[in-house]
Amino acid sequence: MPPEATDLASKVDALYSFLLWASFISTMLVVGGLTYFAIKYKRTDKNQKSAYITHNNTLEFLWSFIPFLIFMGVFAWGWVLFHDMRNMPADALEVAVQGQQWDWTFTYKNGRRSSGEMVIPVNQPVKLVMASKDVIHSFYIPAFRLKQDVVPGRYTTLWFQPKYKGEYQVFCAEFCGRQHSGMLAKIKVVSQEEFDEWLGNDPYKGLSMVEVGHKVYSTRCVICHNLTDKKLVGPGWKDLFGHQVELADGSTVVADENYIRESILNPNAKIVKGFPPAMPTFAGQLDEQEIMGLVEFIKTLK
Amino acid sequence: MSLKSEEHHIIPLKSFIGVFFALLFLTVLTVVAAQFNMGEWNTVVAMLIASIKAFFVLAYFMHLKVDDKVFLVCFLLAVFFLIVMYAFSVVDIYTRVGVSNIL
Amino acid sequence: MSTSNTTTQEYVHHVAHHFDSAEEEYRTSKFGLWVFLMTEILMFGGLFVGYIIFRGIYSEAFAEASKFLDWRLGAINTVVLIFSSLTMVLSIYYAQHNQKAKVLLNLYITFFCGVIFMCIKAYEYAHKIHEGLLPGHMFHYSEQVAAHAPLYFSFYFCMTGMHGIHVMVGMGFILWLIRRAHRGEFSSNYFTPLECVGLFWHLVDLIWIYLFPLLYLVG
Amino acid sequence: MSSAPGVNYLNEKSGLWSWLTTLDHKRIGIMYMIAVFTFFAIGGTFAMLMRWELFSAGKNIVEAQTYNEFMTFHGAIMAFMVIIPGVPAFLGNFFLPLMIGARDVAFPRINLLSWYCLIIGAAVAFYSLIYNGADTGWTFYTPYSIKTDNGTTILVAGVFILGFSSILTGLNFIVTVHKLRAPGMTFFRMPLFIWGLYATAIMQVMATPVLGITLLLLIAERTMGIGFFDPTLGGDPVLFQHFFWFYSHPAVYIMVLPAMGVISELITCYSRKTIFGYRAIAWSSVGIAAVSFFVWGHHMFVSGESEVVAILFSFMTMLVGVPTAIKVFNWTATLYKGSIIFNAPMLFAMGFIFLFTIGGVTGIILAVTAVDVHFHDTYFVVAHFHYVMVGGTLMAIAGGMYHWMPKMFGRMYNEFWARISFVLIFVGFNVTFFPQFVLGAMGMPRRYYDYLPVFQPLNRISSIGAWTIGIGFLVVLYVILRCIFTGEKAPDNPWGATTLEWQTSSPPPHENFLTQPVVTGGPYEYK
Repeated sequence: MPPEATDLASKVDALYSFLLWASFISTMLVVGGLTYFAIKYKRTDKNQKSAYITHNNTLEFLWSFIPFLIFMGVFAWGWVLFHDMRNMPADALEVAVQGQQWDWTFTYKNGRRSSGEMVIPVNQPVKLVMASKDVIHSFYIPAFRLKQDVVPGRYTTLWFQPKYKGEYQVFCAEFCGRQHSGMLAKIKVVSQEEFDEWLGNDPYKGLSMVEVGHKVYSTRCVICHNLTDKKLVGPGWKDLFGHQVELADGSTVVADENYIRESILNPNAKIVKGFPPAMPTFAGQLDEQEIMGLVEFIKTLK
Repeated sequence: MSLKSEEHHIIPLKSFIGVFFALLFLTVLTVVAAQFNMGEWNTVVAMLIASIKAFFVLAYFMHLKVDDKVFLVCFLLAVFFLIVMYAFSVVDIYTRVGVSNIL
Repeated sequence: MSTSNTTTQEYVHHVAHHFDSAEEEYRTSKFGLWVFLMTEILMFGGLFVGYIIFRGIYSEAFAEASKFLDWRLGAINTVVLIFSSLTMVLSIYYAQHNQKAKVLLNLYITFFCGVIFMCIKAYEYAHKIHEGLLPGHMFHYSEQVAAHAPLYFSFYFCMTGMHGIHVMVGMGFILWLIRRAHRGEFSSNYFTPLECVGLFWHLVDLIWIYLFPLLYLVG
Repeated sequence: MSSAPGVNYLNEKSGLWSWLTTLDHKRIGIMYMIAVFTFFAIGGTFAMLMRWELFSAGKNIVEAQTYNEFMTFHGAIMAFMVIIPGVPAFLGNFFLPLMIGARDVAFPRINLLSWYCLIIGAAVAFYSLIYNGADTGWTFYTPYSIKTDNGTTILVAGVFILGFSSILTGLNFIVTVHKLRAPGMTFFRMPLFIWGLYATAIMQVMATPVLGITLLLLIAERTMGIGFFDPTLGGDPVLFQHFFWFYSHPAVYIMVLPAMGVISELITCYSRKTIFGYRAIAWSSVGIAAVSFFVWGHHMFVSGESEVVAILFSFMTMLVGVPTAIKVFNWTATLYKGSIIFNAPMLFAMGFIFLFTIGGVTGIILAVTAVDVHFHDTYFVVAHFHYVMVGGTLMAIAGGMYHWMPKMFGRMYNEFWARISFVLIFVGFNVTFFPQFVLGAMGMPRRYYDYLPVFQPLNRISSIGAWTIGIGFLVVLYVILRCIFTGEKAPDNPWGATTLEWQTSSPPPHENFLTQPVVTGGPYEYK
């Protein structure tokens, strides 16, 4: 099990280890009994008679009631922890999480947006309000022992309070299509000061247009597009700019700034030949600076 | 050996006619009941009347009254599991938004 | 042995080899059919559960959408189906009393009621398709309607469509019964197919009895 | 009409047409065997391909899209075409009438119709492979199953037809058990295999129609966009999960209950001892069938269902765990003071108990809400249900196959190779799926085409184990073929069992019993 990073995780681990031990003991009881009886009562000669025992009420009652008690105990213990998981603290730091086919985007109260990586302060409850743009995803953090499906059409919530600084892996746990296994993200838990400083600054401060484009590519587009000319999900970007592109409806068009810009904001308008219309729209998610950065970045790919 | 010979009880003709008129009356009743706006109660009343009609169709037209009880058990099992499916799904949907504190 | 007045030679039903008696075959067939009715109830039940859940969530949209339905046609259809249930039961009753002519008469009436029911349904569907009150994405009604009205019509078309298919299948079976009745196969000794198709037809009527108030008489 | 000596159900008529239009439950059972084993081979190949792809991180042999199709078809074929029809339709069809002293099932023509539903449904489902595949997983969760534009509609239509095969078999068994038992055979003198099939038949008949309507609505959703499960139109995807799992949890008990019935037969026959707690096992079969309709929500603890109903489902799942535990304890107690022999069926039965116990206890771990939040949709769940399905049902099919082959084909199987097949399957199974418990605990999600390098070593072990299972089942196939064609003549009752099917000739005549058997005592009177 990955090291637990929240108090709740350590409680879940305690319950899990009890369950593990109880399972191990009961399996050993059954398997031990099985092998012992098998060895002891092996058939010695052809017509060896066996005892005629049909049932034993007290024994049968015991091995029904005792498992029942254990199950009820474990159920109640689970209930207590489950209630803590679902009881959202009132004063938590709220982060809006948006799941979209094959990447995660995090938006903070002050409008700061970051994709693929969420930075949060240590020892403070954080509440995620999650929504999905297309299909069901599931925000899963093994280190916090937490998971919550992100259902399109409504909000689902999840809360945790990390107690150690560090970087924790996030998976998508509900099958959501081609790149389901690539839909990963990171949670960086930092000190309060670092967090305030990170929250305030502009992510692209001091970066040139091409570097901004490269940063946007590495967080949003890398899932489906290669920098070579090889196809991944979408077409590769090598010497794309300024060259003829053949579209699905047979016509060809020059890949200039407007073509790239339109493909970002309204991808289904011009679909390249041989590709499914699988690209979601990024309208409203990339601001003007990021789109211009992407265009510059693509220009450099010769 | 003919089926009729053993005590296979056959429902008399006039009870079929009686059930038919009862069903007609109940249909009219349910239509009339729908005119008054009783809010939430409309559905309950409509379902009640429909269930009475269903009882008549089941008991007389489908001979459940005279046949052996296994058929009735079949029908009740089917309806019971439907209610279970409905109950658990509805409990889920109506307790979803606000988390009621159950501890 | 009862003599049946009209048939030339007495139709003797051949009991399958794995049954001990005609009585056992009769009871087994009816038991099998009741288990089948169980599956029908559960299948329609799924639709009813879905409908009641969504009516609970979007009650005002469903109430407004149900105004487009003409409850009078629904009421006529209910009466038609109840009457056809009566004639179906009578056909069994007369078969048990070896009156072949009356069996045929009632079967024809039942079939004819089925035809009337389907015609009224076809008229209602044509009216809705013309108006554009179609399910889900295909909904293109002229004026503005409540947000989730198309969902109501999805349920309307799914439930009445599924029920309509079952009415047509029932009518097919009644034609099969009419053909066998013409050949004089049904008598007090053997009327199992009549009773089985009868049970199926009554179930179809039973489902409509619940469909009518739920869809037509909403709030 | 009683057969002349030497004429049995196999050689009384010959030619393909006599098989394809047979109404004899034994021949239909054999035809189900051939169909189920073929589908198992196909589903197994998909499993081998998946394990090959997962041998190491990154792309091995196929793209992500193709892997997702492997995963979908492995799940759909194994669930709907192998394990659900497996024991009831193959072993059940053949032996239910024999074990209750009947001449045939209640509705032979419907029995043949359910075989054709299986074949037509499978043909439609496989056509979707050619059309352009389906990649939604065997659970078809919306709205992804609505949005993906490939052969999913055809696969869903195929599974819809397969559902009828299951319903009709269940209907046939319920009526047969109620109406056609031999004189003197009360409900509590029926063999426990029949109790398992009876409880399964109730679930087949009560749960499968709901899957039928759910799949029909999904097809309507994909073709006409009716919007029940599509959030853009106000529908609720979680409601689809409720409808789907209302069927699918009883379905997993449809898969395992008949297997438990087979194990009860094997344990009592090969320890030559009366079963311990006959009534407890019989009642727990029916108990599991009843409670299985109340527990489906434990598949959806994190899907967005409310906390109240999650607790309710967790409580009901604990209840359904108790009868399962009772059964395992009763089997173990049956061995006490028996006279046990370790031929292949008994090895498979004991293998079943070992693997099914691990499957059961991990099921309880998953039933606890707080722990399931971590384990849901990870490889822990994959390991759990493979322990219960492969370790349970497939071991029971292999064990039942070996146990009853003398009766079905009138020939003995080769004991040595049968034990080799057990060892290969048992070892291969544990090597494949025990590491997956650890992978799940480490947090590797399910249905992943590519995984982080930290998961690679355990995935390699698992892949090696998977191919061992593959070899093991090839050996089983070798033993079966060798037994059918060159096995030596089998006596009527090679194992000295006491249930009715061993009192007729092997292979049995067309009408099962030359003289109608009368039952005087319980099914397992080993005095």
